[in-house]
Amino acid sequence: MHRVQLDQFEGPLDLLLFFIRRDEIDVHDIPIARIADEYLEAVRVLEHVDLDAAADFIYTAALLIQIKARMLMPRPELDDEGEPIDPRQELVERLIEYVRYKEAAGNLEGRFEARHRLRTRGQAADQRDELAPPVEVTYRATIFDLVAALGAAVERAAQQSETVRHEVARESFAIDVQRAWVLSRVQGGGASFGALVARRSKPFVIVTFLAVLDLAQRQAVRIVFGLDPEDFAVEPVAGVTSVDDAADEPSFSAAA
Amino acid sequence: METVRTTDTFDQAVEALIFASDVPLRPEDVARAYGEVTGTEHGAAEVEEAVGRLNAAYRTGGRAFRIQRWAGGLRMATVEEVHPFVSALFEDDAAKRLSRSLLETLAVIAYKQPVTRPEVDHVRGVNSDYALRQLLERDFVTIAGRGEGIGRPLLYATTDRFLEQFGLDALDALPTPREIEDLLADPAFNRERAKLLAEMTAPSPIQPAPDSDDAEPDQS
Amino acid sequence: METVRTTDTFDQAVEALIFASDVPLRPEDVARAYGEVTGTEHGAAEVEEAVGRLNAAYRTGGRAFRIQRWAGGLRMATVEEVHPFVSALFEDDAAKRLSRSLLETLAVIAYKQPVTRPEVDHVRGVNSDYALRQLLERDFVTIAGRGEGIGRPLLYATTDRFLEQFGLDALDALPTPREIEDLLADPAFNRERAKLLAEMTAPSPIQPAPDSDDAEPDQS
Repeated sequence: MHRVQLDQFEGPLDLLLFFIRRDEIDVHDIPIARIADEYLEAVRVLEHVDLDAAADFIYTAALLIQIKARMLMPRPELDDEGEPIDPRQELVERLIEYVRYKEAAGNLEGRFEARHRLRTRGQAADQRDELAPPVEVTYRATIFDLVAALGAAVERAAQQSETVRHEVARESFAIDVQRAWVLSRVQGGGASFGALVARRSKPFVIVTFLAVLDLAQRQAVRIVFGLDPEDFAVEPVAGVTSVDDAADEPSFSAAA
Repeated sequence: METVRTTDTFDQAVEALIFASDVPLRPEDVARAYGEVTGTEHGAAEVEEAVGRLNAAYRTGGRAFRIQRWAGGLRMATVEEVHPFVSALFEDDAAKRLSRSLLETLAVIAYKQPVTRPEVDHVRGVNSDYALRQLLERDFVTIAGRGEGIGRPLLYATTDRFLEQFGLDALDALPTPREIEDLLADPAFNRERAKLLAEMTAPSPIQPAPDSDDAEPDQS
Repeated sequence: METVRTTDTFDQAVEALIFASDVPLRPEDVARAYGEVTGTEHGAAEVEEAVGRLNAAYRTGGRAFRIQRWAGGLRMATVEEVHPFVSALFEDDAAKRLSRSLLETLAVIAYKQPVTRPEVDHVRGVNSDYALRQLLERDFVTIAGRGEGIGRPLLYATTDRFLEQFGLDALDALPTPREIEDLLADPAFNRERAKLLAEMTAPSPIQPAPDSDDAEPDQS
């Protein structure tokens, strides 16, 4: 319960700001004792829940207690020029700076949303594609791109060095079996090919694909292309629940 | 007639280039590309004029897009009015929302750049590691070299893509922060907190201890 | 007047959807998206009519693009006449961008330099011949001498232009293996990869051969 509430705060400064705004406190004259106690209470709740997330809050709580203690000292500390130092000063400055960035963040959010109500041209609507299909995806390079590329190379190398040649059991599928299977799967109103073969082995995908083509040719199913260029839907044709395979062709199969 | 024909070709080329580009195109680049083909000399100002004519034509013709100026370049985008239709077909707006920690981190970097990670952490009072990584991955932020301090920490700065994605022409188009008093007095600042207020204040078992030594202004 | 207004909105929505789509849009999908927003019923034929009106307006308005029918869908593309301009810009643009394989090769050279081609190939797990030639051509990489091994293979290193293009003051401004780990830190970045990264970014075991004929300033 409380955790959900504290999760609403971006950090310790954000929580502190909440108390200040709630009580309409003058940020330049924070009643530290009261705020420190309230803050501590809020953090105590947090501590029960998630120590990791609490660390930053606990640090600030300690800072508040320290300021409170300094405020209680009978004689104020003096700076180089003999002026009394307000122990709250540094915290107030940080808080003010934080408030500014917080507002800036809100501002950016508004801009981002306004900007994204406008759509730029889609990537595919380009004559360049028709003239020369893109060979490689290209990037505008930054140092981070360089680092990411290095990461990718490392990942590939790690995979290669880790590769244990698993003896995969030989699987084989017969096209007529897959035809029946596809038909049974699409009877309810069709399915995308991607969904039909999701997480299946390569031979399964190949034979199922051949089975779908075969069924489409026999007009037992319809193949429908939609918005996804990498997938298509397989829809049943009313009344067809099986294909008569009494005729010619020998059973077609593929193996891993 | 000749002059009109030339203007037409120029405007058409400008339109085609801006249309075809995936990123904001600098007017200079448009002028140069045109000049390369025709063997003539052109400047950025001519491109800007052409963009003015094109946008005027879009307006009177009822076109659904305009040429915008983002990240110092020119880019075509749909007008605000057609947003409902566009979002009905491409339901990605929710996915594009940025978290508050991302926005805060981005704001600090945008205003303080180039800036190190410890500086960002200090301003926010929390570790910004995760948010920073996300920003790098989304190409809103990039590494801009190293600072001078101990260990020469990496410096971070915003990218052109940041400007483009936030509809800014240049960094100086960022609004200057308001005065602190205005901010804290503004009821719109943090309106969502008003809801939390009731929930959080009600069950608090510990009452504020009125320290006698503390000079507390009004309440006690 | 009412009817005209409706047609305008419809045409505008059709235009916006086709403009913004990443893939050729089926007229049915356009009609459905429009209907979802307005709560009215529309068919593919109406969309086709709108496309006819839009293309007519583009023709008379001298627009640089048309709506085409490709792969069973509608999409916007520039007209043939402006092709010289478009290709002039984008051929040039391609030169400014680096492909992933180029970046990978460059990254390996940057961290391991001076390095031989077999070493680069070994790290990347693929032949880097083409990428290396491209990098030499773009002057991001240069030949820095010969190694000691069999056949005294050529050694490669990055150039000043590389530093300049990536906004680096010096090579030591590149993130260290430790920093890279932080930047890429994700749970999947396991110990195995970290070890490889350290190996990969460690100085190359092959030192440039100090050719006695060569006047090499400091090191020897």
